[in-house]
Amino acid sequence: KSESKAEPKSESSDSSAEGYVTPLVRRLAKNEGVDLADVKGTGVGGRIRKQDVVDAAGASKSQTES
Amino acid sequence: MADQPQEFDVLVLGGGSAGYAAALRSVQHGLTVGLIEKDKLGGTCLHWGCIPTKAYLHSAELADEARNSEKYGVKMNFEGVDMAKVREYKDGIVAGKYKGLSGLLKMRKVNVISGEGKLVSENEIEVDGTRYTGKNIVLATGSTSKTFGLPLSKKIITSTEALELDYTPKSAIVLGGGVIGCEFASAWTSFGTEVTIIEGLPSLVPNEDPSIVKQLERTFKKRGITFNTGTFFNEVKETEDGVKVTLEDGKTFEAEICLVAVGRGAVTEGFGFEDQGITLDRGFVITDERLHTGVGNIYAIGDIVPGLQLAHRGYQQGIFVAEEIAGNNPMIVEDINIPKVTYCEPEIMSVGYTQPAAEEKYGKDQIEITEYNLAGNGKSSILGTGGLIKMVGVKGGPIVGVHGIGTRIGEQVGEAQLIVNWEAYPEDVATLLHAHPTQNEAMGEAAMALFGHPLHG
Amino acid sequence: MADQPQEFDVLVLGGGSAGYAAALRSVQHGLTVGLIEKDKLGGTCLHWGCIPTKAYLHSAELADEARNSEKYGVKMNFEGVDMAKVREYKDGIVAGKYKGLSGLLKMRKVNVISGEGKLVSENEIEVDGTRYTGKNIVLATGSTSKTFGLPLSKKIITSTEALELDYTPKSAIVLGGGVIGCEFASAWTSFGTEVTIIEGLPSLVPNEDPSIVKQLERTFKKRGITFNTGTFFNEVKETEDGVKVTLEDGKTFEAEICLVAVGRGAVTEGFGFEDQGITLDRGFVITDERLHTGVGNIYAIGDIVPGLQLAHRGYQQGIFVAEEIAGNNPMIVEDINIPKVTYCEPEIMSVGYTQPAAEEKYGKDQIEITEYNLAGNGKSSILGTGGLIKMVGVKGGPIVGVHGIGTRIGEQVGEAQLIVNWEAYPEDVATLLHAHPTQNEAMGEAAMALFGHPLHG
Ligand SMILES: Cc1cc2nc3c(=O)[nH]c(=O)nc-3n(C[C@H](O)[C@H](O)[C@H](O)COP(=O)(O)OP(=O)(O)OC[C@H]3O[C@@H](n4cnc5c(N)ncnc54)[C@H](O)[C@@H]3O)c2cc1C
Ligand SMILES: Cc1cc2nc3c(=O)[nH]c(=O)nc-3n(C[C@H](O)[C@H](O)[C@H](O)COP(=O)(O)OP(=O)(O)OC[C@H]3O[C@@H](n4cnc5c(N)ncnc54)[C@H](O)[C@@H]3O)c2cc1C
Repeated sequence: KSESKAEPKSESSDSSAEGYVTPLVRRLAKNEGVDLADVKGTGVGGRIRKQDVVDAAGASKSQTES
Repeated sequence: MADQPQEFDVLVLGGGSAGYAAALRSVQHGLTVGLIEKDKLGGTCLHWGCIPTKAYLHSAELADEARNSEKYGVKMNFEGVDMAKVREYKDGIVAGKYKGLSGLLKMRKVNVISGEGKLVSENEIEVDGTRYTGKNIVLATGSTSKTFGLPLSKKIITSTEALELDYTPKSAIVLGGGVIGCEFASAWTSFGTEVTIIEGLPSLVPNEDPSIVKQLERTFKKRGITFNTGTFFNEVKETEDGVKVTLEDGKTFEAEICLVAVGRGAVTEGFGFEDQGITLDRGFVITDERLHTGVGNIYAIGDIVPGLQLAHRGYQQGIFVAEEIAGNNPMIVEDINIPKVTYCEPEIMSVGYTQPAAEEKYGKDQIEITEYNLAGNGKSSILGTGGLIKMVGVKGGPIVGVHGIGTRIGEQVGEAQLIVNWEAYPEDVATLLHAHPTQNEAMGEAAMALFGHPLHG
Repeated sequence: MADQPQEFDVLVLGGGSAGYAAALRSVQHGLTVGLIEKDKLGGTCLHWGCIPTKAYLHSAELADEARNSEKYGVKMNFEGVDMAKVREYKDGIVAGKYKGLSGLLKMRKVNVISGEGKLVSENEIEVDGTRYTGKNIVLATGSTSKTFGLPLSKKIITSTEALELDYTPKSAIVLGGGVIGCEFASAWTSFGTEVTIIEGLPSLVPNEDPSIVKQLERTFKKRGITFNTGTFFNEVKETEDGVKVTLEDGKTFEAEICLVAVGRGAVTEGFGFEDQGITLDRGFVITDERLHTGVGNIYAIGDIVPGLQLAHRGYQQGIFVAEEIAGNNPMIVEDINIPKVTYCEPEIMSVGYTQPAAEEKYGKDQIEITEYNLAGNGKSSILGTGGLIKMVGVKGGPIVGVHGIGTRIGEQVGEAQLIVNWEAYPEDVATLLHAHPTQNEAMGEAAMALFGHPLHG
């Protein structure tokens, strides 16, 4: 039996004050090169949702294009 | 066949899981499709693979439950298994699915072409003298049991013949302790056959995580299944009243019949593949990671492509190629991320890295694991099963492997698949309390333990 | 109890699912914990709820399988169910889990205090004359069957007594067609009892999605379960040889026994809650969304908090409060996102919004749904079950509800839970081909259909 004594990880706590993103959002952000710290969440309690990341990715793309 | 069209956007050779999935998805994108099949639509999986074996394994489960029902307060007299009847039940299931699939292909307007096809140019396949053209060609000719030249007979058989038996053999030797070997060994044991498995590699189900292997071997032993691992066989021959298997170390085993389940080879010979410049390696078709053969617009999918031989990998690849042809740039799902279930008793499920594989990839000190014992899981106790859920995580990172063993545990593979494919961290899962009392709860408990805060345990 | 400490960081009143989860998680954060229990650790769920009912339902499953085993080639003589033996089996399971839980609490150094506790100040609970202090107090006193003043007797019983029967009643009336009522109706039917369900609302399991309700009612009918919905009962009384139930419309029903399963009320009376300024509403403790009662450092969790009455919601809330006390700002999981399983035959699972609820929340034209019929699912055909998986999605957005019905379908709730809680879009799931042939595949098929590209179907 492995006694994993790891402290609660706060890997995602830098992403928003609310501190919770779903794995799907995190993975999407990684794939799109979006830094979650720069994303404003529109979900319940400021939670970052998929659409927020899609929008952020779109915005940065059109920025680099112009 | 007079008014059968002869030119298609997509021409698929082989109507098994992989081929028909490519066909169905292609028509969904408005492409015209020809699907060539020389035997029965549905291929190995439907007629001689996944579906019939799982029907047998369900009868096996019922027989086991009947034997043990007394302690659950259910009174009955178990009188044995009628193999001919089991076969009949299996045939009924297969017939129903076959009808459904044939109807579906017709309804979706896939042009089914009956006969054996031969690739005769970069965009043509010939069937019974007629040439069919495909702007894109998809090869999906599947696999068949390897026999290493063994003298197949009434007593030395492959899985295909095993599914047609109308009697319960008193004893059987199963050559090969992989998925197919273990599934038959399990079913036959439940039916009352005395089974011995011969596996050349050091353990049964050698691709699984070591903790799973240990648990399977322990439970198989308890079930009275004998196995000899670590030595390859040398000779198999019929005797007067059965079969005799001799191992490389001279040890011998005798039984009434012998099932040869030592792997499956690609069915690619004689169909003109190499003549058209396609690369074969030990019979398998070599493609790039997007399943293109490097020749014309020819793709290959399913069991003929080296890797996992699973029906849903065939679906996955069939759909992938259809999307690729439609120009949708589909996402590659690597074999490591494909869910696997072995339907023996106890069942095994897994997706992602085993502990040793993860240690090799990420470094031993970067990995953390947890094993949740099903003894702590209420529903498993109710079902009377032991077993475990094992999760393999990268420290401070995602869960990269989920493995399980126990009665009915195969159904947990869906959640496991999402966890691994969506790169979930232990806390992502651990914060979602799972429904009580399910076996599914054990997934939550394992994640909580990996997160450092087990609930029960 | 001389050297029992009397001051704790966390003092928990009630050792059921909610209370012991709060206790266990609190000690994991290094806090000292006192856990007060007047009866048995584990509470309703372990002794008179989840675990014993699921043991009965497993025996019921075995009895059904025994009756139908012939067509699977498994020969046996089914001789009936021995209720006393079923009870014995149930007792064994409960005893094992009880021992495990008691051992776990001891090992983790939770101070268990036996006796009935009464809240006597903002931070004190008195038990048998001794005052215990908690910097934080967690109320978790649970629930009990509502009886609306019905004359309980040997023949008019609640679930607690029903789990102690040592005979199989010939006939039974089940008052209430919710989860508990349907589970007992299902088990008893399998045991050979003739069952009639009386439900005042227009349908059985009225909280479920309409498609699920329809399928359940159809299957229950096929199983020979009678039900009368849409009219409340007026009177229940014993007769010479049984019970008689009269409805508001004058209709009467007679049977050997009557199970009262008309909901569960909070156990909060007489423990001083209101004296300390805690707000009760129809017996339930009112808290804010972070489960704080508004008084001192007093929290409430589990069945005494209005909402879903489920063991794992109790765990969830217990853990939440422990994390809150430890200052970890835990995430709220709303009731809508908690997985639910009803373990009757066929099983029901659900998480997230039903179609009507989603239509109300998002607007009718913003919702899309899919229903995948289990007739197309190989494993379900093998098991001999019909049913369906229904997914409710927001157009262009996430899947917000997943519902299922069918034999053994409860175990799919884990994947459903991840989908809904992680706000997956149909394509997130649809691109991951599910293991063949599992019931789990139906989840993948439903997602593919919702995405617009069904594979089989
Ligand atoms: C006993 C057994 C149990 C199994 N259990 C499972 C399981 O539980 N789960 C799972 O995922 N997988 C299982 N498999 C594996 C699964 O059956 C295969 O992975 C799957 O069938 C591969 O699909 P395919 O389309 O690549 O090939 P196939 O299913 O082999 O189909 C190939 C088709 O092509 C046709 N064909 C070949 N050559 C030609 C030609 N020249 N012209 C026309 N037609 C041609 C064949 O007749 C056949 O119908 C099992 C296999 C076996 C043998
Ligand atoms: C027949 C039945 C079947 C069920 N099936 C399921 C199921 O399958 N899945 C599911 O999730 N849920 C199920 N439930 C519901 C589940 O049992 C409850 O949701 C769960 O037990 C609630 O936990 P709790 O800790 O809030 O309360 P309880 O489990 O009721 O625990 C409260 C505890 O507090 C103690 N207590 C009360 N007052 C005091 C006091 N003053 N001093 C000291 N101790 C006190 C009690 O003795 C009790 O042990 C079922 C319930 C029933 C009745």
